[in-house]
Amino acid sequence: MDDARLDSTAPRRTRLFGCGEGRIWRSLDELAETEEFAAFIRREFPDQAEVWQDPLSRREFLALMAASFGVAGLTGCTRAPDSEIVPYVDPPEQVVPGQALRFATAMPLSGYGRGVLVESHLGRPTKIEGNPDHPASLGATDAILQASILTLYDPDRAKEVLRRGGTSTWGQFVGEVRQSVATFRQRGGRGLRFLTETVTSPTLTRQLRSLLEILPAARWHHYEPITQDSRREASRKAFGRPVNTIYHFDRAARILSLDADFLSVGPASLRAARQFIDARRVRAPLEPPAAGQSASALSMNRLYVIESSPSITGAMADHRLAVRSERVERLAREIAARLGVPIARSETAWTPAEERWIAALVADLRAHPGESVIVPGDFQSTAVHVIAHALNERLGSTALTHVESPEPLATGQLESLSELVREMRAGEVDTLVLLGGNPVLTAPADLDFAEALSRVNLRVHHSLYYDETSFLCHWHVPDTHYLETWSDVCAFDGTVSIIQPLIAPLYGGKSPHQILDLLLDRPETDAGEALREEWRARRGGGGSFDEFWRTALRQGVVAESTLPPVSVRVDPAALEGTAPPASPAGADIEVIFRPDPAIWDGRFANNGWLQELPRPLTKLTWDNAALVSPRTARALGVENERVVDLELRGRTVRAPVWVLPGHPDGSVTLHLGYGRERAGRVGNATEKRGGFNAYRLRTSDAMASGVGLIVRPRAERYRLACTQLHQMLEGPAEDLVHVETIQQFSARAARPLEPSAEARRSMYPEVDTSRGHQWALQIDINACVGCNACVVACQAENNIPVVGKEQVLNAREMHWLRIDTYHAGDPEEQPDTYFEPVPCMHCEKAPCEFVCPVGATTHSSEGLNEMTYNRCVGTRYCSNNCPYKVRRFNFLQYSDLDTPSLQLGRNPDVTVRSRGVMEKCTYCVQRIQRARVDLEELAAARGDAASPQQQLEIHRRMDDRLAALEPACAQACPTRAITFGDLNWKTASGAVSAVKALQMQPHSYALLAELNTQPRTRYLARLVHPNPDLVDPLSWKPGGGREEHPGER
Amino acid sequence: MRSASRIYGLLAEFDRPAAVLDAAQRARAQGYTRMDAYTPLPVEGLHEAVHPGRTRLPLLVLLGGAFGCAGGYFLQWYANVVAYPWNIGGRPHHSWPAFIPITFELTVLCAGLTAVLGMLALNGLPRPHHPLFNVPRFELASGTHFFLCIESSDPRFDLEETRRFLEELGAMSVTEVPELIEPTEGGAP
Amino acid sequence: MSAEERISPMDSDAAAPVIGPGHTYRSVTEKISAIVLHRRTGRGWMAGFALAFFFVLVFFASIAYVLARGVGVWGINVPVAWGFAIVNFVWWIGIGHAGTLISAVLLLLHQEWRTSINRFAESMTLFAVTCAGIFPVLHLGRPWYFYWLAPYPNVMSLWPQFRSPLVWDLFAVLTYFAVSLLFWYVGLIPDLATLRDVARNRFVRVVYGVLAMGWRGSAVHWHRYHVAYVLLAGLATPLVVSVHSVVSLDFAAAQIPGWHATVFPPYFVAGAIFSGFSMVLTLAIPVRKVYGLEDFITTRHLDNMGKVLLASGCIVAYGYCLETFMTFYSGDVHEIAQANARFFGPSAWIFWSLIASNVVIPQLLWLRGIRRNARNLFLVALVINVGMWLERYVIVVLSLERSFVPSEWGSYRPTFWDVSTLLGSIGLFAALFLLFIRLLPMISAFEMRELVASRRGDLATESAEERGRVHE
Amino acid sequence: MAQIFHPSMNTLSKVSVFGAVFMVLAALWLGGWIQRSPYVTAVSVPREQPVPFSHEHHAAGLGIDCRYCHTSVMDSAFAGIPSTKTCMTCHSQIWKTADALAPVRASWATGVPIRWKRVHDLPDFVYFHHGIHVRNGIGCSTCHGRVNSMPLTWKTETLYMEWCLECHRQPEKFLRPRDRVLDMDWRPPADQIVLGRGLVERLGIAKERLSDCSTCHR
Repeated sequence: MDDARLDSTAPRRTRLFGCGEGRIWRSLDELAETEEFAAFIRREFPDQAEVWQDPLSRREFLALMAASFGVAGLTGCTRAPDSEIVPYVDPPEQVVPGQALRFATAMPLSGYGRGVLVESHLGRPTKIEGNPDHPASLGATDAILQASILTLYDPDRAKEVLRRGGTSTWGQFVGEVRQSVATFRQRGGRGLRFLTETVTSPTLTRQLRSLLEILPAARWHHYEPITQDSRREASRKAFGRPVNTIYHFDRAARILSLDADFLSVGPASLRAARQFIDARRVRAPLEPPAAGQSASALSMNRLYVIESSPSITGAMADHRLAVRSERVERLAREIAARLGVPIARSETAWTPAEERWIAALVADLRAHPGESVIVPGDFQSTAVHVIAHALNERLGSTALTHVESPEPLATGQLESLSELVREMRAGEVDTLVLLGGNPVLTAPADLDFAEALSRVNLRVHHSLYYDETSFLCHWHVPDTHYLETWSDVCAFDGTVSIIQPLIAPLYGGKSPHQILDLLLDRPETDAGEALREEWRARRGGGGSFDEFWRTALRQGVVAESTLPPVSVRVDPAALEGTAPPASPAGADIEVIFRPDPAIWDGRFANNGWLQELPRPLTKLTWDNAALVSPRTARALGVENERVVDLELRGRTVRAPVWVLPGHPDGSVTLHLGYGRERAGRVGNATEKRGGFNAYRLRTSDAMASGVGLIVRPRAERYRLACTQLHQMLEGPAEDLVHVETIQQFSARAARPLEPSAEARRSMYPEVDTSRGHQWALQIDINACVGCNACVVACQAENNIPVVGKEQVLNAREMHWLRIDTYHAGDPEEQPDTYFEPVPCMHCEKAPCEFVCPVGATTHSSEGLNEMTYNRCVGTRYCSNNCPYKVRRFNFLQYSDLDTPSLQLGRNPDVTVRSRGVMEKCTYCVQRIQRARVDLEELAAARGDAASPQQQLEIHRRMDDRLAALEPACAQACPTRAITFGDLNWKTASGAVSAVKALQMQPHSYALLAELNTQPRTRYLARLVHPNPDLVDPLSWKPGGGREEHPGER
Repeated sequence: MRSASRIYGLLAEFDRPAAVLDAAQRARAQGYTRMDAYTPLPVEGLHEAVHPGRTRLPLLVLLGGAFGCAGGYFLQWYANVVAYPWNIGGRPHHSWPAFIPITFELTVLCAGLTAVLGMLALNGLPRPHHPLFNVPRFELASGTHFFLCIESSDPRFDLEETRRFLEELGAMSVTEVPELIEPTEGGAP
Repeated sequence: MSAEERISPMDSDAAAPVIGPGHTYRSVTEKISAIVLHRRTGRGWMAGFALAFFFVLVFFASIAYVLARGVGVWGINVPVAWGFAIVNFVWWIGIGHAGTLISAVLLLLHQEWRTSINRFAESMTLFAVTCAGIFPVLHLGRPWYFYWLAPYPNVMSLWPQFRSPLVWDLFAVLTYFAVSLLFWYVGLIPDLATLRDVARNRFVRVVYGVLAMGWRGSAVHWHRYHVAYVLLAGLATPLVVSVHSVVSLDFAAAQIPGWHATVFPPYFVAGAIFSGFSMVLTLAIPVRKVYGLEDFITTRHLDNMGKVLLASGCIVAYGYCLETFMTFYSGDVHEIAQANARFFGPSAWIFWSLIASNVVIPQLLWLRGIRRNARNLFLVALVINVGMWLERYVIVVLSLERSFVPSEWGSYRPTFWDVSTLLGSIGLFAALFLLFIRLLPMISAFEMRELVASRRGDLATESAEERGRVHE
Repeated sequence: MAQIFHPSMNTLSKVSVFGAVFMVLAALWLGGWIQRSPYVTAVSVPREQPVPFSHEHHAAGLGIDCRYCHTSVMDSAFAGIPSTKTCMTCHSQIWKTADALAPVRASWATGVPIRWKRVHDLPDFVYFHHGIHVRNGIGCSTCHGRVNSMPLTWKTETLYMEWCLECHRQPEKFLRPRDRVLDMDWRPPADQIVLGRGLVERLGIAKERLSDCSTCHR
């Protein structure tokens, strides 16, 4: 892995600062050596935890000795240590100790914002939820949103202003900047350049623009490694103006994705997932189906996916075609041409299977004009986007609209960066201010940004971490986390959210607004000032500003800021312009670059939750890998964990191989963002983990994919930490995931999937569950897109520790909720893929309970399988006897009890588990308890209520409270695949609870029903909607549709 | 310490188990009642000769076992049904089949303890100090030789006559067993 | 081998004697007590003890480390949450079964050949159970709370959960240890008295005197002693059966494939006897050689123990067959998948080497030549010891590696600390045993005297059968 | 051979063998006794505080309502400890110079909070919600004793699990009408059980739930 970083930047640094400065970089490296190693030993992040060095475990050791002798040990607790209570001196309003507050804000990622509600305990943000009022969230979150709370408390974030790597202060920085600003004013800003990531913040835009007015010769460039250039360029070409295309999947009956992973990538992915799944929900009427009951009553959209690298969107497809990236455009042209779009098709010989596939698709699309939509992928060429626009127009699709792009800069980002680099080389750049971003890592390799950077006299970097770029800059100013600062940001549709701080900057970070104010020679204020000013100006008169401001903050969106749809027409010239791509030599291998599903472009590399998050499909943690199809692996003579040298355009990296069923043959997928050198203690690549830096292969002519990769297998192997080694849906596993077509479903809608209650009668007397609340969870695997949001949400809510790669390698990961991923069909061909989230089943007849010798796991009167940590002695018998293996054990002291900043972020309502105790999903019992407090109050009120009307009213309020009671996983889920509730509850209108209604569905089933554990967690079968022209819907079976999936060539 | 002023009894020594058995039976026939035999190995029938009667030990063991059985079951019933009735995997609170193993184990444990402690108690053990140990040759009683001791507390005991009687039984030797009197108990007559 | 030579002229069909000819009360008594009192501590003993003690230290070090860092230092994980610790526990408990069996069952069956080996076996039982008892506590995530398994009134007003086989274990193992200890000690009392009287050194006399409790061999005492001893034997016999049955329930009561089998209790008991006897042989044969006890532990003993070994081995083999049969007969997909994983999976070699050492090799014992040749018998016994450990490994670990949900299938790799705790416990066992043979009579002297008496017809009540043997 | 042992050894040995059982039992009993003794529980041991605050004076003497200082006791998990500001509302007027109050004034001046010693401290794995207890009619004095007669505050209950369970198993024995929860002199009436049953009924308290583990441990 290592010589993937052959040219260590250290020598370059000497060149930068001259020999005089040599001391600095040497000391820096020493710092890197010593401190980071010390950190490993200090276990501030749990990987390679050396608990023996950990003072805590020594204390424990003595404690246990004391406990095992000594009479006081008899009850397991000695004299309680004296503790203190420290009240406020002057309490802030609305803060009630012991009660959480929620604030609305938004998280910007690649420029676009998603609205969130943040839970705060005594001023400490602890949990992030989606903002239902925000168009890009709709109340949902994804893994990255959930995990961003950990970045806030990350002890590795930049903590001080650094000058040439040496400690400095904000004050000194201000001083120096004010001087240079003065000089720039005289020069009209010549030689001054700004480099930002994608910006949509109105305030930041205004600040930059006004700065450029003062300094006309200064320039503003932007660059984002996961860029949407093809979208930008295509909209310019096709429509002549920069627009954002918004897809409304709830209106689409037929969807064709041209290599678009719209369910997980992009600023609107959460909304897309919600709408897409809502159009796939199928429910049998609760009363026995009428005679006329048929598939027509059960409608569902159909998704065709053509993709060059397996994605969760592909996994949800009814028909999936995995092809090399370069073939996508040719397929697109073929389809467009057949649908009557005037466009040159490329000479390609389609296999009979492909031919059938295309024909069926075209017929299906033609049959559904208006309600079909074609979605082009960000990682495809401009041409594909143009074609998609043309097709949608041709089909008169009503499932999409266009809005003005909220981005201030219309130029392509690669173009913008290349120009900046050219200027830097030409020595035209005297001062470069980098606001965010990490171009030294992420810029295309052929630009050699670092080298160009060394020709700039003054380099200022402003970012969260002291990263690869900061290392090469004279000044580094710590940025603020979005939960620490004032700002604003646009959603994909232009809706603006105000970003408000929930906590003062933990590490003295400064927001970009403050830096620009500084450059604008304005008095130093907190960013809030700049923001309010901007919005006073934008809003003009009418009504009280404070009112407007408060509403905007409370709702998390600025009223009426959503951009109106614009009508655009495709310029025919755009179609003529594009020429069919030359088909490359078939033999050589194609490389595909994708953002990592968890750490994105690498900016989240130091986030332990994301690092340890099993990636969708691969289930890998802590590393990236060279993903190849089984057939390609065989052709190359490599297998899992084999290390290979990858060479593209003369650049080489060394990577371990991971074989991924469903990957197109003849190509290799590399995830970006790994192999970091200065990410932090968690993210830095070491001998044992941290992956390889795929950016080193990525060139400006191969940003998303490129042909001509050379793969050279090596002798050695590299261990990859995968959390699910057996993924084939066969043998004993077959019944774990029920999949059927909606035709099959409606054919047997009345017949349940399970043996009758009679057949499942237990030898033990039934427990009376007719009284009180009886909690249950229903997971709709038809709605689960496997995005992992629930997994991280659970981790955040329940203080679940990160254990590190070494422990994951030994199958000791702690996630209470895992997403099992199964492949059906021949892995060599294109197998189907299914996701199945597995939390604790909370069995009525729980096998874990009766084996516990101390009664640490018991059954509550409300059907919860309770795990009482403080009673647990750690026999692990319960885990052995759990058929679902959902229990997790603290084999070592995993929870970090020493790092103060991490303790701030913990959920105070959940015990932090110590070494040696078992833990598992609790249905978020702390939330149930919180709800119960309210419900009991209401119940008492209802008891007192005089009139039936009042009682009914209170009953409704109880309904609402119950509806609001969700475990973290359900709350986070973008597709509402998880439903929680009370089986006994009757609403004011006399209806049963949502979860009860789902459990009565004919396709509701329990895992391993034959064991008769009678789980409270149940599943709804996955339903598919195949094209009858391609496969008979009634004889269809999982993986059986294989022959309809043509292999590559 | 003071020399033996009171006699515990007369100790006759034999070299074969059969001999001591024979002697004991003859002594009993003679009307001696307070006597005991000491042998390095259990000799069948000897105890009837020296001290007829059956031991109460089996009864004690039975009682001990019964106590363990009842107590064991009660313990579990009380703990899981009365004290803190948990719902454990939908099992009844009173899961009697699950209570059997421990009930059994406790039965055996209590019975076993009773057997051993009872045996010791009835035998008056531990008793590290005993007048017989005053006789130097008595140390052979745990190794190679067989002894019969007629105690002075026997109504028919008469130092001379009994000695003669024992010698007639063919004892290898007959020795007086002195009983020591603690100085604190004041002088003997 | 001198014993063999001595008996070889006799026609081999007649049973060899259970004690060499020409022994008197004195010779027996002196020979046995001399080993303890007069014989100088041999170099071999010293070397052996030094080695054993080194492993004892390894054991303590490992325990300290496990307590300090947590059971995570072992290879266990999810799904394989039980590893070496439990394997060792079951193995040692199994070994600990020969003692009580030989003492109690054979006593009730009037097998007089037990006399010269029962002390051995009982002591070995105690030490094995001691080793076994350490692991369940050590394997806890929070060992310092082990006493929560015991019922006692506390300020939490909480009690153990008596449906759990682990609580049954606690009671079974403690009871077994207590009863075995009593049995062993009661058996020792007369011999302690002997040592007390034979010893010359005052300190030694005091020590043995205290332990002997003033035993003086009174006929009345002997009577009660005998009654108590027989009663204990009667109690210990069902106990010995129950203990390993309860241990087997740790698995049989659980529901995962490979554990949930009704055949477990009987075949665990058979396995226990199997491993117990093999361990007795592993110890007795060398000791017999070193201390020249060939005429106390004669070829007759080896022969008989070989036969018991063979018998119990066959029962165990039957257990394996039945388990496999039931697996496929049940038609349970999970059970069948489990079986296939065992036979052909990545760890199949473990399973097959277990079959080799527990089923195939013991068949050699059909040959008298093997049974009556100390060296061969010793080797077979060694193999069986290993095989029985492997059996427990297969049951515990291999079953856990493949449970119901394939997504959670896993594998288990032992770490250094797994191995060190196992070796350490063996060291502890060896050390205790060496101390025993140095400090206590390893053969029951008074029972040997009974043998002598019956051979010499010294007893007034001697049966024709005994007189018959006298005239060999 | 001479005797090895002195006659007294007979008694000694008998006692040591047959008395062992009783010694073990005695040790266990002693353990339990210590565990429940004030040494461990700190019951009725007044706690020294940085400021010698007297509930007796403020609550009984001046008749200040509990909720004046413990603001969130009715509806939050945490009863709330008065901020320095709360103290200063009065003590900026009265006892302005009292030495005893110097720490309060210092805290107000410097903004450094006062560090009170905890009197009622539950383990971190116990989740206790004041609000729900008070609202359902568990009086202050039921758990805290007659605080209004305490010059320095002390515990009147062990706060052991066994103690919690007394009430969680039979709430009817302890419940009072909601309007009497602050009543320090409340004595259970003769018909407490009847009253209690009525309250349990009316408040819809699911008794079986009260001894579920997750009611207090998560």
